[in-house]
Amino acid sequence: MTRLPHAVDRKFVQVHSATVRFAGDSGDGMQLAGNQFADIASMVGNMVCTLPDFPSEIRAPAGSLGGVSGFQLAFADRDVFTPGDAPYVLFAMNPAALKVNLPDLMAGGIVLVNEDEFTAANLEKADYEANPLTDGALDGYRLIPVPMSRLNAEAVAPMGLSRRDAARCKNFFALGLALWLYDRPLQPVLEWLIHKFRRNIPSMAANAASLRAGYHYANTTELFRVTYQVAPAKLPRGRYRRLTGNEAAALGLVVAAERAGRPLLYASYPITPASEILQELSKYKEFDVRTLQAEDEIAACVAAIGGSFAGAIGATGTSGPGLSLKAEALGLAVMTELPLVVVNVQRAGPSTGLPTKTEQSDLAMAVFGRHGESPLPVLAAATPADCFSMAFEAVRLAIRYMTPVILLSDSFLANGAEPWRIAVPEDLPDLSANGRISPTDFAPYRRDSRTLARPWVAPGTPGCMHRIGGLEKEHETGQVSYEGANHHRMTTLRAEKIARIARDIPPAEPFGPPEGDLVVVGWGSSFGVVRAAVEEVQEGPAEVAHVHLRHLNPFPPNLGPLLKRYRRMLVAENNLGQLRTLLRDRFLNDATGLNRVEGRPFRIREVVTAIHAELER
Amino acid sequence: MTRLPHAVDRKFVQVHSATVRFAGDSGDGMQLAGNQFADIASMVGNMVCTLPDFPSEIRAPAGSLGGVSGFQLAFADRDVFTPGDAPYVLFAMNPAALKVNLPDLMAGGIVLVNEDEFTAANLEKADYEANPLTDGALDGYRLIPVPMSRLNAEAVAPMGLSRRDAARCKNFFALGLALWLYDRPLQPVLEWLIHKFRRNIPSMAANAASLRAGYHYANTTELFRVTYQVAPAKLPRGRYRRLTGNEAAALGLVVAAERAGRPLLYASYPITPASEILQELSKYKEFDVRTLQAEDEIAACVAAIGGSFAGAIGATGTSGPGLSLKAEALGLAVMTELPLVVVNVQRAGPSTGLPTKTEQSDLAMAVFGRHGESPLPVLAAATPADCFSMAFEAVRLAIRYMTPVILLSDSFLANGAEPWRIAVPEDLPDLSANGRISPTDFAPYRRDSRTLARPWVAPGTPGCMHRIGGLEKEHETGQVSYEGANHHRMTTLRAEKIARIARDIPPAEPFGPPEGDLVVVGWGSSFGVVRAAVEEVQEGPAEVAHVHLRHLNPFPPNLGPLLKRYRRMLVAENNLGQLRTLLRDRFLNDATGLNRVEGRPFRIREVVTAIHAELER
Amino acid sequence: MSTDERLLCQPQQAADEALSLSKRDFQSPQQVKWCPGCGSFAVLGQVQHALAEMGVPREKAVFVSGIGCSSRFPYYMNTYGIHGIHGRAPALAWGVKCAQPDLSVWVVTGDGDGLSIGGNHLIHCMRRNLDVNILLLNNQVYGLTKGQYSPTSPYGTRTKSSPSGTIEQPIHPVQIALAAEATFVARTVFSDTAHMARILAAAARHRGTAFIEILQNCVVFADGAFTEVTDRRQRDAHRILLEDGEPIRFGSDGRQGIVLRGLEPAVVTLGEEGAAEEDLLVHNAKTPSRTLAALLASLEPPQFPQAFGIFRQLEKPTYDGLLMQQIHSAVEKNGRGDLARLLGAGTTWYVD
Amino acid sequence: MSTDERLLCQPQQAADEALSLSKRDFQSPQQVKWCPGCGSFAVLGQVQHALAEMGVPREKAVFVSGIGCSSRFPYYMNTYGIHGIHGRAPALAWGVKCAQPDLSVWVVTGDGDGLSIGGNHLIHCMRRNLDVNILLLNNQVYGLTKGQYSPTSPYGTRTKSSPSGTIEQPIHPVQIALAAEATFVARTVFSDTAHMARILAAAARHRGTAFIEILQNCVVFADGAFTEVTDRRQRDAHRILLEDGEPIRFGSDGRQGIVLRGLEPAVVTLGEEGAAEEDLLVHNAKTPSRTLAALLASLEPPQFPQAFGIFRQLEKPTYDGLLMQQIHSAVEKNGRGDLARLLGAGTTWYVD
Ligand SMILES: Cc1ncc(C[n+]2csc(CCOP(=O)(O)OP(=O)(O)O)c2C)c(N)n1
Ligand SMILES: Cc1ncc(C[n+]2csc(CCOP(=O)(O)OP(=O)(O)O)c2C)c(N)n1
Ligand code: SF4
Ligand code: SF4
Ligand SMILES: [Mg+2]
Ligand SMILES: [Mg+2]
Repeated sequence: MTRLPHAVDRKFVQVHSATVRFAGDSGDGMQLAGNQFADIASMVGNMVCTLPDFPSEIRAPAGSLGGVSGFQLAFADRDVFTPGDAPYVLFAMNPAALKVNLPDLMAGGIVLVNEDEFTAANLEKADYEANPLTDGALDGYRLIPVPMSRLNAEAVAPMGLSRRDAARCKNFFALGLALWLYDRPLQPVLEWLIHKFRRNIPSMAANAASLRAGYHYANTTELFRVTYQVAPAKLPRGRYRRLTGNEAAALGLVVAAERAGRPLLYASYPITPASEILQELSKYKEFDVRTLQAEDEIAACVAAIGGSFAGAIGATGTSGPGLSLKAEALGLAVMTELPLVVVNVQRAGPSTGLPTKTEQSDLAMAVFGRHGESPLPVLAAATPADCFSMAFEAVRLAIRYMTPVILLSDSFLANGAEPWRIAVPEDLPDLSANGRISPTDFAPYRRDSRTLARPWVAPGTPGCMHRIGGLEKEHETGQVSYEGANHHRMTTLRAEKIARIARDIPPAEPFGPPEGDLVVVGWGSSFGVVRAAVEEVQEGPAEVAHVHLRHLNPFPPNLGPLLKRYRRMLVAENNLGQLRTLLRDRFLNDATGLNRVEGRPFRIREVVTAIHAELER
Repeated sequence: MTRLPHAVDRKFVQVHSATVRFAGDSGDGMQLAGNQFADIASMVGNMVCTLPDFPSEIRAPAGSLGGVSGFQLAFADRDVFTPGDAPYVLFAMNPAALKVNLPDLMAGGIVLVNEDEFTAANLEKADYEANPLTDGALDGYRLIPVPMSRLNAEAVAPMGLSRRDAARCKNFFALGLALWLYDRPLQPVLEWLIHKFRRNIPSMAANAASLRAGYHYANTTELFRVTYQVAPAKLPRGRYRRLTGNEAAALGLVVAAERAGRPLLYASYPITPASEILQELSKYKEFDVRTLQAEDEIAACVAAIGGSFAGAIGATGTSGPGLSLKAEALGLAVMTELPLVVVNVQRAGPSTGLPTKTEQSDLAMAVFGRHGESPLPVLAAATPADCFSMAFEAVRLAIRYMTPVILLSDSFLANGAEPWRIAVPEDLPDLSANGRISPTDFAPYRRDSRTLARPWVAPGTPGCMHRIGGLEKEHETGQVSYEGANHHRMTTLRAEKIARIARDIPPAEPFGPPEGDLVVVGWGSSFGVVRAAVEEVQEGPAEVAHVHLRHLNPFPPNLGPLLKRYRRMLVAENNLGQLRTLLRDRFLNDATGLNRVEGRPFRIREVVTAIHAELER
Repeated sequence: MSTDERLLCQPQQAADEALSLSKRDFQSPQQVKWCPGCGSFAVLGQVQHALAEMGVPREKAVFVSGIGCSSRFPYYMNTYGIHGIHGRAPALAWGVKCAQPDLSVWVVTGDGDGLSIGGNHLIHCMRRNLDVNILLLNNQVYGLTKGQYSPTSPYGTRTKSSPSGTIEQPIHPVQIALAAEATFVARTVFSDTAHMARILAAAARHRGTAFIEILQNCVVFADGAFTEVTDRRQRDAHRILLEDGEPIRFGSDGRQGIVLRGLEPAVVTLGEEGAAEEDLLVHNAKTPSRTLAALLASLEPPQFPQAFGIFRQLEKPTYDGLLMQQIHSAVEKNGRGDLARLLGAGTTWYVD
Repeated sequence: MSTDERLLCQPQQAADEALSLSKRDFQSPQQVKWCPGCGSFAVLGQVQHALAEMGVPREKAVFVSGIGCSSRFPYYMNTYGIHGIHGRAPALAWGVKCAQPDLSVWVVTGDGDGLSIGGNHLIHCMRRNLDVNILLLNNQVYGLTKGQYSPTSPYGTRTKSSPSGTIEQPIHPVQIALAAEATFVARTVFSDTAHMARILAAAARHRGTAFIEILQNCVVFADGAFTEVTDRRQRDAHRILLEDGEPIRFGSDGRQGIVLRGLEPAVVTLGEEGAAEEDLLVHNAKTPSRTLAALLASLEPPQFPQAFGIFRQLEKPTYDGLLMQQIHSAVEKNGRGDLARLLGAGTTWYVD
């Protein structure tokens, strides 16, 4: 459809991967531009990993440092697991965006700025004393100033939009530049625009015009000396889409409920960065998904428990402060032995902390954070798309073992996205097993001899009326019991039930040598970075493996012996050593911690450095 | 005053210690009788340890098994640390009391029953098919049936009380029997009656008459073949009183606040077994103690934080379910770095559990139970009277380190009592140090270089206006900061501040050999039992020591090296291994757990057996 | 197969629909452990009676509670039951009802459970008009924790935790329910079982949240709190029995009544000072405005008698009804959800 | 040395009492981070103005909040401040006020913070009549979490979390405050700063809980929610400005008013259908009964204009006042506590 003449001397350079960051004011549409770029890179077959970075203010004053919004993505011709340590290309739509993002740019990287925005007023808002485009502040980078505002305005003039609406198209101008730079097609974006703005033709046309103008401008002005090409990655064949972690978690819950043949009842209280799960699920009414926006996290958790008692798949989602609030209700779910899934999307704590920043510091709370002996399984997703599988797994374990399950995600996974090979529902396990029992055999705490789960019998079932609750119950009969020996027995049974889950989960698998100098252990969203770092180190002489854990309580049964096969152990996590505590307690293995809490994922460099330091000890 | 003729052939037997249990219907006044006996034993110089056992129902039907109330005490001529494994003497005021308590009685022990209550109706209420007094069920014990109801009625007849009131005196009849049996004076009880019933002369006279009648009856009927004598223990000189753990905790808080020169603001929501702390403190208005009965535990904790912010000693008290609810608020106290004391009186969990039974299962929650990295000191009292010292210590640490502190007590300590050498307030440390700063130096997060505590400056102070809260704050200035490096720094500083407390607490001291075969480690209320068991084992050949921990986070600084000096380690606790987890993580010491959750303290026998088993491994 | 059937295990036993049940059938095997003489026994009996009377199948009834003496209620009902955590019963019931909207769901709570720790959930339940029946057993004290004051304890009450008397204005359960727009609001008292039976039956028939404050005597910690309205010799003078559409009268001979002076109520004696029956305020439980109901609820001793009966009874859509309606409309509009379509939505591409 | 002095560090700087302060003095160095155009700016300005106006020393003022856009308020005040956790501001303020009763304590909360998660604390604070001022910034949405519905969102509102429209009746902040017996209850709107200033001043002078609902426009997620009462062209027809002792009138020419038909309000136009000024309902904020206040609060569009101003203003003893009174009486009666006596109480004995 869109044929642009190639500038004569276009030079192509083949690279394995590339990292780009789009940055601008919150109103500049950087998330959209970044997502479009990511979609296209995905479609042409690259592996893509993204990391949005929102300001914590809803809408900080235009042009202010607090209002800068960023979107970084890495795409590659093979597995990429991280959005990249440092971007090679930075789009900075105004001075504030430049100020905030420049420190991250790779030395010698490309800075594309919208020079029109570098006015005295904007420079002042960004606390620049002099114009960085001219005062040498960008020496050491490749600066490409483009009058984007003006060019965009010219391109969209024919559509007769208001000045404000016209100006809002300039993210597509930037996108056009980016697509040219990486030799990506315009076509899919144009199609997307046609669909998205089917009810607003002027906007559709304006955005398309701006996109083309950017592409064309790059082409004709020979803005870039070279065009980079990233070949398609070798992915398993199949149909793909990109998913954020929150979307994936929502889908995982829906699919699991359907596979269990029960309605999903998701009760939640909004909180960053978990709210999107509630928002996504509230759209799936035709799947009989019942979303309850509760008055607080306690009500949400308790309502989900009520839903489970009545036979639905009860689930709730939250972030740190909400997990703290749910502690007592989780104890109730432990005692009543009802299935429940809690998706906890971690953010930087303690307390309100840094609500829009990522962290992995709720692991200890998930494992230990209830009064009394109240064990429950804890899972963690490794990548955005893995939130789908782990949400499904959480439901599976919850039903099979009649237990609350905590699934840990985090703000990096929740907002980041990656390509996902679309699951085939029928290929997923059938979860409709528990709850099929005859009233003659029924006793509320008569356990399955293998799983130790009690039967799940919902109200409405004739002849099985029973009462449960937070008081200790007699073994089998479920009558209230204050008897000491029974309490000890029930406490031990509850613990044993959770411990037995270890038999029902995949063993831990080392990536790399099966024994050697060092094993790097990680969990959750650090997966990508640690894997990349270990891969890098594996090119050297040291025998280094990576063990990534998705089941944190109980651990995979082979974990202890596995870890002992390496001379040293490094545990990398974005907290002060919570997994390390669990591992030391469990296996009495000494371990060094790599621990940073800076509101962002590790950089590959940090992990590589720590590995080398550990190898040299 | 009261001179009774001694029966001619009274035989005295000297014993080192004795264990007696009074058991009857909730309405029978067994707690009162037991407490009086304990007071008297204390006054004559014995060490005394008590354990009340209430029914979980408020007032179960008279004569029912659920309505049995018991009170056990041990008294000795040397340190006793436990209420005794098994009573040697059991007072059973009705069939239900016999049924419930007989299994605990020592073989060959004495059973004193009120035979008047062994009616057909009462036997049925107690699920007895035949009368145990006559069907041989008590073979192997020494049964002493006494028509207590009748004798009591006769004794109190002259005072003309109603039948119901008259019958309620019979606990004093039983007490009279007990006093004779152990050769204890009546005088203090009579004095107590005179004071207590100064406004109700008939009741005073009736109780006194019943008491004398019991004593006299034992004397004249030669009911017992012998009288047991327990010589006074060697206690440090001074004035003594008996304190329950909850009374002691309340007093500790008041004294600490006074020593800090600040009002105590205690906000709490009633919950068994912590309510008495609130109730005690609500009486101390002339000490400027401000008790707030909150609408829930969250409000209580948050109000205490508000009180601390405004310069008072903010404290709250609760039990397991309430501790779970306070998790989020505790995170706020960690982040705002305000002093706060949480007294958590543990009970059997999880969830509502067995609310009137004891357990030690909130340790993990206390240490780890908040989202994010939110470290705080955790203390545990060892005995009822130790609750005084540890409450004081909690306030000391809270102020000095500007941190919330959790003090763990439990239902056994809370309701149990022991003699306490009355503290001299002036001998206790002056806590008025922090908060004295000049506004010119002031910055809300400018830390003391030694303790790392920030200054405590309350509203009302001119020139120091500042704002704090749950969002991360910039080092020193206390401005809101979303900056990653600052967050890492502050997170590390908060952790380091708590870790440094180790320098400020007494080292762990082994009881027994400084190195050897086995160290038994315990914490909290297991102190007495474990100490007694270790003492017993120490009479044998094995080198066994006892290390008892009152500071659980951080540990005393010498703990690691100390524990390594023993070949093996046994950790005894009424949970499934929570301290064991902390120790293994911290010191990578293998350790066996002795873990029972039966709603009661360990028995000495259980611990001795476990020690032997461990020694034989 | 309807959703609800999916949730059940294979019933081998006939559903109760087929049976005719008596009060006894609703008694669970668990021994009732309230203190002898506790006011809760009467409530338990009347509830068992009401369910039997109305032919509610036992397997379709769910009792949900928090923590407190009163909250032990579910254990004593031979129905489904869940004894939750303190204060959260309305939220538990919310989940139960939304999972299976055709259950008959009963929340039993106390003045501490429902109005202290649980006040917020109660309010939100009522404003949502969830179709459940809420029985708030108000004994003006925390019974289970042995006698501290509660949010309904009268100002100045001396208890274990208020040795110098409370310094808080008590909360008015009925006023709170009205402010939260509950669609059925009533008050009854443990001692008048006939009255209680009528109110329970009306609540059970009501669609939407039915809130009933039940004055309940705690013989141990607040004995006699309601003597004025329970004692046969005094009660006629101290209580109004509300009847929809009837003038507000009270007194043993029914000669006293309430009139309105502007917006202020006043007590009159019929025949005295010219007061006639036509002047009396007439009860209307069905009017959408809350003014009358709130005014009646504000009548309090010593100045006024206390009102019992149904203050307000309105038909409004229920939360569970609307929830299922949105689901059904979605299914009607888009068809029953198709997982493959859901998973394959948005921008997708093939890799081969 | 009084208790309060004990709590302070040595002031080297003069207390503000000595100074005359301006609004500027109440501005903190922290940059205000609300969205441009957010309705909260007006509130902040008026509060700073009010404190300066009344000469409140900065060190004596404490701002306490929960979580939400509105709850960032304390950071912007150059006073003491504590930004707590979500929904718990009233409980925080309770502790602050009971530790130092002579502080001027302000709670700032939102419709989510104060009425969703925090509804219960709010109610209990009001019924206790704690002497604090509560500003509830109602924008009918969760702003900080980016636009889900809140408990005050109108029925049917479509938001991110209610794509098919909400199915819950909104809660009425003023009705809840009245039911909880708050002693000062008012409503104002961000756009009318003069009105807000008067209400703030009255609240600050009030002893006891002063509850003010402030309608506040969220330009991002619920823009225009209050246009009827903020737009200069429409507002006169849609709002009543309550004045104690004055008849209830509205309309640009003040010719419309409210009369009472039985217990139901009705709109009349003076001079039409015989309606005269004397027939109009007259506002009385000082009457102990809540009926009038609740009736005025129930006036709602589209049928009625909405009422602004002070609904209720009563003098009652405050919680903090009573608490300190009990302490002072105890000291008067028993003398200032003597630790040695306290510790040595009960049965004691000597060991030597
Ligand atoms: C989270 C939590 N806090 C406190 C308690 C202790 N507690 C149990 S029942 C109760 C009050 C019950 O009062 P109410 O609801 O009036 O019931 P009643 O016993 O009077 O019937 C309290 C505070 C608890 N079980 N859980
Ligand atoms: C315990 C907890 N739950 C949820 C959140 C997320 N959260 C922050 S603000 C907010 C709602 C705020 O609404 P409102 O009080 O109306 O404030 P606004 O932003 O509209 O001014 C929520 C749900 C949180 N911070 N803490
Ligand atoms: S304590 Fe009171 S409320 Fe509880 S069971 Fe006994 S009488 Fe009933
Ligand atoms: S999101 Fe709304 S309430 Fe929040 S600052 Fe922006 S305009 Fe104000
Ligand atoms: Mg009660
Ligand atoms: Mg809001």
